[in-house]
Amino acid sequence: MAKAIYLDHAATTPIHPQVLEAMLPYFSQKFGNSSGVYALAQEAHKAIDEAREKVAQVLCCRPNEIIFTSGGTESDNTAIKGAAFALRKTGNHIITSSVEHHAVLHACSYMEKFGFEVTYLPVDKFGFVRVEDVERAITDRTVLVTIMLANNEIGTIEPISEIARAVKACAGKLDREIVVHTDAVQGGGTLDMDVNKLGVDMLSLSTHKFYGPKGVGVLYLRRGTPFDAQQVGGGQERNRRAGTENTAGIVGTGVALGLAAEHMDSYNEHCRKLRDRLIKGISSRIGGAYLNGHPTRRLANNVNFCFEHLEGESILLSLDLAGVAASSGSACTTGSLEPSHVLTAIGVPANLARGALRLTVGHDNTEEDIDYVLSILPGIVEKLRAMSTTAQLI
Amino acid sequence: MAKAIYLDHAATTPIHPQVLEAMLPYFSQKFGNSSGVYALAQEAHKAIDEAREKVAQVLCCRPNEIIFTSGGTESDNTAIKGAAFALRKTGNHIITSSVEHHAVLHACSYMEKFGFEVTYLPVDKFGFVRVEDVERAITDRTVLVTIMLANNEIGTIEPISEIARAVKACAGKLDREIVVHTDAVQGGGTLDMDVNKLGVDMLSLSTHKFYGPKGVGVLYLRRGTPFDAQQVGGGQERNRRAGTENTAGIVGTGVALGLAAEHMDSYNEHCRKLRDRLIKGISSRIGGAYLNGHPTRRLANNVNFCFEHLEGESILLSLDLAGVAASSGSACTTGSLEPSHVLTAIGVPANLARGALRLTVGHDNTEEDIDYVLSILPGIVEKLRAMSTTAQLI
Amino acid sequence: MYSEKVIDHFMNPRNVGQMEDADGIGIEGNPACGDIMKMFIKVKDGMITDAKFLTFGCGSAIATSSMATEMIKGKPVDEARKLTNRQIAEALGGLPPVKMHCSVLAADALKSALEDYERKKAAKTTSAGV
Amino acid sequence: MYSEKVIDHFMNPRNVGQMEDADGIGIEGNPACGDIMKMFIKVKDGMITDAKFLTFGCGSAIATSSMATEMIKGKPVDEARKLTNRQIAEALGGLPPVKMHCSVLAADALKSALEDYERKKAAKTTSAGV
Ligand SMILES: Cc1ncc(COP(=O)(O)O)c(C=O)c1O
Ligand SMILES: Cc1ncc(COP(=O)(O)O)c(C=O)c1O
Repeated sequence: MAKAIYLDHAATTPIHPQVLEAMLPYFSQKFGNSSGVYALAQEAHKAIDEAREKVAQVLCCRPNEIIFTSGGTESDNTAIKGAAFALRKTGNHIITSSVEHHAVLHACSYMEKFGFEVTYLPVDKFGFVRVEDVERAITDRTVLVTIMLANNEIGTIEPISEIARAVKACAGKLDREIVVHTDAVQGGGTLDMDVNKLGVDMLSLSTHKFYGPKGVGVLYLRRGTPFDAQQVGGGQERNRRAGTENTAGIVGTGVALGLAAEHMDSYNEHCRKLRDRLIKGISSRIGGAYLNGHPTRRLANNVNFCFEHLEGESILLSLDLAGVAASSGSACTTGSLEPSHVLTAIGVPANLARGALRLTVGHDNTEEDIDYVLSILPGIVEKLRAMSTTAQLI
Repeated sequence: MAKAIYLDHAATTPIHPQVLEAMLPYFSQKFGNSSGVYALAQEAHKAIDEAREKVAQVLCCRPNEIIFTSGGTESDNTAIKGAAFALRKTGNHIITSSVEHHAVLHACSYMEKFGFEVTYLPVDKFGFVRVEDVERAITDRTVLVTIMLANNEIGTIEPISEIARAVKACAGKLDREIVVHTDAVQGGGTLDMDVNKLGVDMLSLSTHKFYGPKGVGVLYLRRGTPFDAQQVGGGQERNRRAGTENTAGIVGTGVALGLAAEHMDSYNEHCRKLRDRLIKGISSRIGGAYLNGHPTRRLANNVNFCFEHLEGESILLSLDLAGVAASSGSACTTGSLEPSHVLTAIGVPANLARGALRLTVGHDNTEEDIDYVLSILPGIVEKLRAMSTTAQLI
Repeated sequence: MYSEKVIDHFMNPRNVGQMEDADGIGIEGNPACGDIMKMFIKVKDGMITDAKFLTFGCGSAIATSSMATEMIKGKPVDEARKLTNRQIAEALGGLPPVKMHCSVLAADALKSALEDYERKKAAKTTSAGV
Repeated sequence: MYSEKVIDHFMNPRNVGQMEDADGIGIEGNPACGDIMKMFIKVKDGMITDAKFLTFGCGSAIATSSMATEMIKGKPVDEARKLTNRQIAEALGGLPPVKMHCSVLAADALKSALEDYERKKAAKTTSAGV
């Protein structure tokens, strides 16, 4: 491969050198199990405490409201099951949106097996959930509202604080407890994460999305929120998530989130420039290319287009062979045969939805990278369209 | 600290240098999300496949029967919930033992909230579960039997293959499906893990117990075993455990388990020598010291004594200040106020149970280490007994 | 994920395009994945003298179309009829399991084209016989 | 986990042992954790001239016993009576939250010893008065 341009930062990111450096001592030297009495264990304990404080600082919450998990998927699953089971006696209704990540959608349908009913709210053509829709969906059986902070496919940033405020107002009127969770995995480190401004009770993060390690994540759990622990065993994480702590991963989470928060503005500025260059370039050079999501109210690093008469994987493969790593949507549905549920939800017709290309920029990308992509993409699209049954014949 | 002798290998182990070396490329270079189409992702995918094959080799099973998890606790929780919920329509009875790790005990009591009944089998004075007890406990509502392979506190090795055979025979007679799970976390890499010889349907491992990283584990799931996925979301691990894979951790698991299997005999031989030296030394030099567990049918690295008139933490603290890291039982109950449920189950009186000391040897320990411990321990015990109310007065 | 041969046939697909004077045309769509393949054949004296394709689909859909057309060119119709999806996949050095359905689609499109040819031939013979 | 002062008082506990001719003895056990502390005091002219302890318990149980005896030695009984568990913990540079109950136990044992002393004194006065 001549070039190597990585444009799939929404799927995962490389570990920042400073993060890895901070993690290294916890593999073979300070390897103690944090539960022990001895010095080696107390070192680990302290490192975990420090990471917890750093994360709490970024989220503007108390350290003991932070639970470390194995990633965004566990955080989402635990939040949804933990709150819904805890409130089971008061209701059985969950509200979510039709553009959530599968970690949320499938966790909600998991709850259906236990008698819960789930409302999957529609979204507008940009992918926005309407606050009125949330309000209207609330019933006297509602226990949980879970709406993502930003969409992983099309980058749409949902109005979470408005939604949370509306939910809390309705809950007040109905005199019931309704927990608000947000899957903030795609906003981790790039959006304001102040849980009080957001007004949420629970929030999920996944460390590998902000230049930290894979296999570790965060669940913010507001004090007093009804919650049944899901992973049970030893008393770790104050009995809310059992299991020997992944010390290195937790340390990495603290450092990575701290770095991201520190450099948030310049990082977003850097990404936004590249994003807009990509969007403008593709729109002007390629016909039959439609931008998915909102032009500006989207993640600073997210570009998502559908190309008429094309199929996503063949674009990805062509790009890969030209040294560019990209995605057709969420990482875990790549290779799946169905059109993206997100694109379907915003009204993209099935055939067009299959021609989706997501380019998500990051730290190491340059304008040259973008220009290179813009120089090869028109040729790729043209070549594939020349072979396409639908372009030629239908 | 002058000395630094680590004798808590049952709690966790340092990462083997070769394991860390194998992991390193997957942090910042080969960091791709394995679900992608492009080369970087396929590298990760391949590395995960290879790790899966290595683990399958050690367990003598098919690669696709291996599920990577976030650790022993998740493996135990997922096994128990996954099988019990899947068989919910056929029954609601779970059999386990009273000496299991809390990850199993609490996962079982979690199921009680869903209408399951749990039988906690007693054990004999060495901690052995009796096969007849298992047989007798089986009813026409039993769906799951979960008994550990080796005990984390006292090292007792349970007769799992006999138990599994007996369960399967009973299940055959009753013409029902009864899943057999074993928590093999403490036997990982040191006991024979051939799942067919063991006869189990599910088996849990935690990588940090065999010189691999924390925050990653294995669940063996025999083909055809009824199982409802617990962590849901993206289609990872063939829809049995969602979430972006911890590539580095999974690679580390493959290498660590492979190394352990390769050197199993010499490692066990090394540990057994040190273990027996410790047992002999303590028994002969310290009065009022009682060995917990069986003298020989125990893990090669496990020593566990109770000392009359002493309290565990004060021994640990004294040892720590002399440079020796040890535990009073399972890592996660250290610091808890209750006497160990395992010691209680084998009939140790409450007061004596509080004076427990677990020493678990490992790779880097030497005879000199053992002799050092044997040289200081009698003095520590004597000094503490001289202060002890119970030794002096009662 | 893909073998070198798949990549080669994806990047440099053989026989792409329409055929104006085709003797047989087959079109197959897989509703499961939305891929659509169209194959054209030219037959002379029971031999397939030319083959072309158009495909809307993933990398392996394109590669299997390309390979299928290559495999039947210059072959007698009777032999072409026996071509299986496995043979196409094997000729490509194998396909990932999730992509085997592409080879099925290619084999089906080819079969349709051959059937179309037979039908047209029968029609011609009949009309000629009248 | 433990402050340096806790470690110091654990490793070099002051005033360990029994006291044959104690003026007051207090024994307290915490059923929650099974720790047992026994404290002995010697009083002369309303001043605590000596104190000793025995403890079955964890590191902080030993350290708090040691510190408590140190803090009351040479103090008037009236002042000793006012010693709180917080003061003991503070004098040790703090205790981990899960270990605060040890300081409670130490304060309680001390209180018992003082009460025992008062009781004995009252008994003596009474019998002397008879
Ligand atoms: C919005 C969103 N939620 C949840 C997840 C799940 O995170 P992970 O795969 O790290 O478990 C992801 C990413 O995969 C995501 O983008
Ligand atoms: C027997 C046993 N089971 C389960 C576990 C849980 O493993 P982990 O803490 O790695 O999740 C442990 C160790 O802590 C153990 O010893």
